[in-house]
Amino acid sequence: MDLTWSDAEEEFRAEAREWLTRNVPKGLPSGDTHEGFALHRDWERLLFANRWAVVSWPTEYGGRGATLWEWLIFEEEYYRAGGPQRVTQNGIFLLAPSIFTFGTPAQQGAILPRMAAAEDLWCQGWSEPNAGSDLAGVACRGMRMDGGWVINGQKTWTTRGAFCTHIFAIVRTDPASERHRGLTYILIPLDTPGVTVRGFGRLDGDEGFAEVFFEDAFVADDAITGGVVLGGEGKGWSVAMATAGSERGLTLRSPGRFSATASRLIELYRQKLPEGDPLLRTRIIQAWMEAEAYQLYTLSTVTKLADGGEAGAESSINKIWWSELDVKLHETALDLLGPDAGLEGPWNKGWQFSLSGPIYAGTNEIQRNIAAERLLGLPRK
Amino acid sequence: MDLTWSDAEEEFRAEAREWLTRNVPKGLPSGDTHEGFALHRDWERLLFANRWAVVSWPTEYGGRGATLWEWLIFEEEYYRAGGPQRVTQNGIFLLAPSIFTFGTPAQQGAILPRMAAAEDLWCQGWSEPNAGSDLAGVACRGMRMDGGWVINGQKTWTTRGAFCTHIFAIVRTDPASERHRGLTYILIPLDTPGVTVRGFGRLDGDEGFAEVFFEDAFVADDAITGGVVLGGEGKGWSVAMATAGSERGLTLRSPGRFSATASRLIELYRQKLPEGDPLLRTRIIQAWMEAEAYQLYTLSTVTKLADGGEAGAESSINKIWWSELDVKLHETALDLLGPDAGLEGPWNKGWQFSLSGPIYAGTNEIQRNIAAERLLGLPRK
Amino acid sequence: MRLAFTEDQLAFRDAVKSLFVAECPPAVVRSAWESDSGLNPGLWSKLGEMGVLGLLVDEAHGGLGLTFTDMILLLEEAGYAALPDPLVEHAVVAAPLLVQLGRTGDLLSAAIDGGNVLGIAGFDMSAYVRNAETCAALVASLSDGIHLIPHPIGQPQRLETVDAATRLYRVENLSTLSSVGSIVRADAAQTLTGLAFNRGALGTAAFLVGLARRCLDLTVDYISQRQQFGVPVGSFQGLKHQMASALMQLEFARPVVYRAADSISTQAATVDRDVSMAKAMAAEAAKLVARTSLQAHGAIGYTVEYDLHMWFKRIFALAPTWGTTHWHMNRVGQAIGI
Amino acid sequence: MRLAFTEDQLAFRDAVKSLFVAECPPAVVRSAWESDSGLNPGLWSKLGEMGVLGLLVDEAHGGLGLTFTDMILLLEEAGYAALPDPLVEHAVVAAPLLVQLGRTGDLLSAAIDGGNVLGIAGFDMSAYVRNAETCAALVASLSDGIHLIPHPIGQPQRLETVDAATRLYRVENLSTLSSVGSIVRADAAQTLTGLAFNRGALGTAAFLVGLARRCLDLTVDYISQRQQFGVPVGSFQGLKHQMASALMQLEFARPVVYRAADSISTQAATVDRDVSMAKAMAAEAAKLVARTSLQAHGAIGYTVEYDLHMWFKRIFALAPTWGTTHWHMNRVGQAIGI
Repeated sequence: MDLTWSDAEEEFRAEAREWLTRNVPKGLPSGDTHEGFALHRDWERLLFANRWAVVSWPTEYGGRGATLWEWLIFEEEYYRAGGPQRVTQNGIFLLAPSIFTFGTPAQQGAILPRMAAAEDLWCQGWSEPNAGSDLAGVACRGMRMDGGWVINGQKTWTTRGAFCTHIFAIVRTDPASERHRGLTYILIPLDTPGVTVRGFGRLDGDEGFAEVFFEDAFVADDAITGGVVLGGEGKGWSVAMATAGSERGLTLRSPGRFSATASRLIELYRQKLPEGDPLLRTRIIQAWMEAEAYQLYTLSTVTKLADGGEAGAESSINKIWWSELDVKLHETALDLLGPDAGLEGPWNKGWQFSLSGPIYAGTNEIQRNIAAERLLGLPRK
Repeated sequence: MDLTWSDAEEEFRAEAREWLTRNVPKGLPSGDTHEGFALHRDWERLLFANRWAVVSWPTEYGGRGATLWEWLIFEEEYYRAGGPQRVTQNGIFLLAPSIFTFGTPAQQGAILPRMAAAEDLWCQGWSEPNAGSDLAGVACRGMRMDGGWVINGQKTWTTRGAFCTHIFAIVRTDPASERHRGLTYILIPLDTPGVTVRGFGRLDGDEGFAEVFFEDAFVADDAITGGVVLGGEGKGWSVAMATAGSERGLTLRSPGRFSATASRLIELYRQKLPEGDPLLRTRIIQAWMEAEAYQLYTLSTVTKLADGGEAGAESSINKIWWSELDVKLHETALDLLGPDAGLEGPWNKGWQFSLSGPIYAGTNEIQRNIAAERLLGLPRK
Repeated sequence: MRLAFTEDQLAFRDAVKSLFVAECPPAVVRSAWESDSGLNPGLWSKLGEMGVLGLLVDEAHGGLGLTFTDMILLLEEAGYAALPDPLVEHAVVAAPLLVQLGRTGDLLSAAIDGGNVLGIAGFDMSAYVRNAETCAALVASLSDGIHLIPHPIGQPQRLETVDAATRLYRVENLSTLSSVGSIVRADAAQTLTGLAFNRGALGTAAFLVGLARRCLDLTVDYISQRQQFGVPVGSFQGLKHQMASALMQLEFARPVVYRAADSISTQAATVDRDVSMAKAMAAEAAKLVARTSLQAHGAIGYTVEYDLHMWFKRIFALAPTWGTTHWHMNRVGQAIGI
Repeated sequence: MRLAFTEDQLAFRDAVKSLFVAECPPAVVRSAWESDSGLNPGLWSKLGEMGVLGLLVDEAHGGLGLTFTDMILLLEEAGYAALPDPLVEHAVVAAPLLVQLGRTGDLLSAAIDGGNVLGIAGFDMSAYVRNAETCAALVASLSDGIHLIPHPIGQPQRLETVDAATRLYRVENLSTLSSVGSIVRADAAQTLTGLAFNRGALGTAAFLVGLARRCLDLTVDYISQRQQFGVPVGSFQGLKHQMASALMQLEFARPVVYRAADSISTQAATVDRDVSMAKAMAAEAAKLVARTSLQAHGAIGYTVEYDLHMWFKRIFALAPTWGTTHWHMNRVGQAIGI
């Protein structure tokens, strides 16, 4: 047990804090509109130019080769400085781990630096109208042709699909296959002829979702240098599950984000109720403790990872915790605002965003099944 | 809408209150011990002698032919006066409704008055080691012989079985049958040779549970005047479900009990925290509101019944509500007691008793299934 | 003793429900999100024709002269339809006030017929005024009494609301505008304001119950047909249990709301307690139902293309108005002596 | 940065766990419910031999001279076993106090060896004294300082406790008894009492975590084999989701408890906050686990013939001791400036 940071880590923190304090843009609009997204892309490019976009990546791809501890420190400083949600996150947190694990050197070289630089902007093409929680129900088809693939079908709930340049999709390449067999993980430029993207409104009305339609879209093998198939034909399920492990695990939701929200909540309480209110105070203390517990749980997970272990099925309760915590933090803020809660504002926007947490990245119902079966060992049937 | 009581009802209330105030025994010990049970039986006999034991029953069986409204009033006054839980309740609330519906006039005449008078004391013989929530898993067998039945098998979780004189049991009389077919509802004197009763401790340590073993126990057809089979051979499931409707419904848990507990909780708060405590106060207000809501929900159900309707599947949420409310009322009291909560005392005893509520009479999980499927119409599979 | 509605009350409820089914389907609610006024004058007139808008106004002044008990189910149905128009403010709060204030002329007639929309200020613990731009007059409870402020209501600034069907405005210097029509002062005003607050709070409670019932219905429909893993998602026990818990909270709030209507109708001594309990329980039940419904839907519920969000947002927008749950529970506590 | 235990700490934990498996099975806990003293002298001596009882006493005085971080997992295992003997009071609170008070003679040696049982009073926000009849001496924090009261401790009256393994007594007039051995006064006493309180509260938090882990294990075992409707009841999603929620609360409380142990070991400035957060979260998680476990078992859990009740009752008995959740959350609030 050693809950102190090393001198080197403290230096890293100081450097990050200094840069972020000076550079984090204030009052950036939502990244879920065309105009807003462009501003967020600029911010991502500024991060990249200063090697803050992907600190834990090797330097050759634009990172700093930072340790997991340094990554945590960076995230903490990022949110403490008021940094916005990362519009590149589906690329750098979801796709990239799979590229590192399953990509060929050629694919890694072609994809990762441009992703880090926010030149290529990646969205996720997994869900379909009839394949949500049940990902193995994917029906979108890919047919092998000479020199490439012909894709037909539809993806949906694609976050920021309307603003991205590329999609990483799971398609059924063996038409005779069922469930999780016969799926392939394919990387597709969205400007491929036959691909149509239609943005539509998320809960807050911003165009943060998209449907992506494929009509005889021909994806040439060399549409991406190194090839458009990741991990091999028919290996889509394993690649996706590895990515899902990452999506549902540590990397997507860093504790710094919730600690920063908890701090802002405390500020709001002081400002709105200087005379105090015992009930709301208790809820704020509870929310603060839960954010702190999330931080500590993460430290314990990172210790395990640093020792060569794996996060494993614990990712399930990790995801339930942060997503329910995020809702609680924002609901407490709305209750602090009282009748003003119904007005548009950053807390309400944040609350609406938080409501997606228990749904996406594996619903919390799915996660509770996983926790019960894999952590507790309860019988599947 | 008319939320006032008639003059006649107010008179009934006054009479009940006057008698109960003078006669309710103070400081009666638990009815789940031999000594305590005897005292409770005396109290039941006093109630009967004054025609308060079963107010809603016809006068010929010892009741007053009271309306449902008057029954509610009686219950309210009974608990307001501090009356104890009724040790006869499995007879008068569980078995009796089935006797009224399915019994022959001879059975009704033989069973009901002695039950009301607490001369015969009835316990329930439904659950078995392998048939709890899944009542259709009953394995206890009844074999038809000349002039009676031979019973073999075991019942368990029989409340106050060690102190009762009779048991109403569900046994499998068709050995080839499965699930809910081939079951028969049989009334058995516990002094029948071959019947052994072993009492054992409930959560609070009192001997409130019993196992009942049947080893070639011969139950003569005339062991009960009018016959030992209720509702006909092979009809056990329908009779039991009608009884279960009553067990899970209105009659078992009158609102007066929870309103009385809420009032005592308010008293405890005033006494323990005269200077007030905003958090505990809020929980008490919440508990009080829920007890009041239970009262109003019951009034609305009784209105429906008085109009000739049925309680139906709404009994499911009714049971969840009162049982979870009872736990909440007592947990709030324990939190008020702080470190003293761990000492034996009436609130702790009441809390331990309340914990059985979400388990017995159909677990709250079973009830939530019923509510989801029958009230909301969600698909069974 | 009888906690149930009469045949007449149920028939009136059914008639109003039919009107909403025909004239206020989700598409109408959706268009109110984008229209300038957020109002549906045609539907409003029909509510006037049916007597709903003047239900609480006595017959001598052109109303139906009925009680809150007759009104409560209609408000619930308005919630079920997510009626964008300000039924609570207009018919439950303002119209009876006009009579109490002796303003029984054309303004009241038009209010009963659905020919205008009345606004209110200072009754609902809100700093904002609904429909300040379009209302024919504003009944405002200010520190020195109740005032009637005719259109135009100063210079209203529209606010961005999460529930976009509800038009909220900030109106500066209401008290200077009030000089044009102060009509009741001090003590009497306090009594009338208190009565109007209870009506508004309970009307909102009933509206919330209706909104929540619709959320449940939308959800049951969707999860009964939505298939995942080869079965309807509504057949999963984890979801069933959440839905059952939400239903239970809602079903137990309903008789509480109905009882409070009776308490208002009969001027019961416990009316403050009963209204507060109704508002607190209805608001919390509705929020639980809304959250559960969103989660049960999954991604589709999280889009503005699907209807659920309009009910969901209305619930969260209304729940803290007319006194927060915390405020109402405190009032219950005072009533029960703690 | 490293939030994990060393190989040595884990090995010590495993050794203590093995001892409890062998010497403190449920039957031993059960017999403590009925015995006069509620104590297991043989097991107690073995804990002494292993160094557990003197773990926090420096080597110069015969202890192991280790830190709270070395102790925390052992306390958790004691909870897992529902050890009836007063490990927290004796080894975590009293033994280090004897050294701090300069009482390093035979009493301390016996305490380290497991040859006696020490009692405490006035440190735990309780009005009662555990093992007042059997303890060799009582370390009592009273208004005028810390006192050491030798056996016999006045005229202790045994109290009926729901967790019958814990022997609680009321001792009248402690302050008059104290005259025999007052050893530290005023300011110094306040500091030592505060330190001892944090140790006791955190020791109790770890004990609660252990108790709750055992509840979960008992429940998983039972519902995995118990069949109803032709399948194990543990395969029902409704139960799975409740179990997953309970597990999550417990798993997130654990690193909080471990961090607080480090804060005590390193005398961190945030120690009060960290201990309070640990106690609050451990107590609430344990209660949720206990409730869920009882409900998941059904009727069998509701009997004293099955083991669960001993863990269940211990959790509810311990949770409000050493400061209620409410008290600890308030201390966290003060620390974070609200």
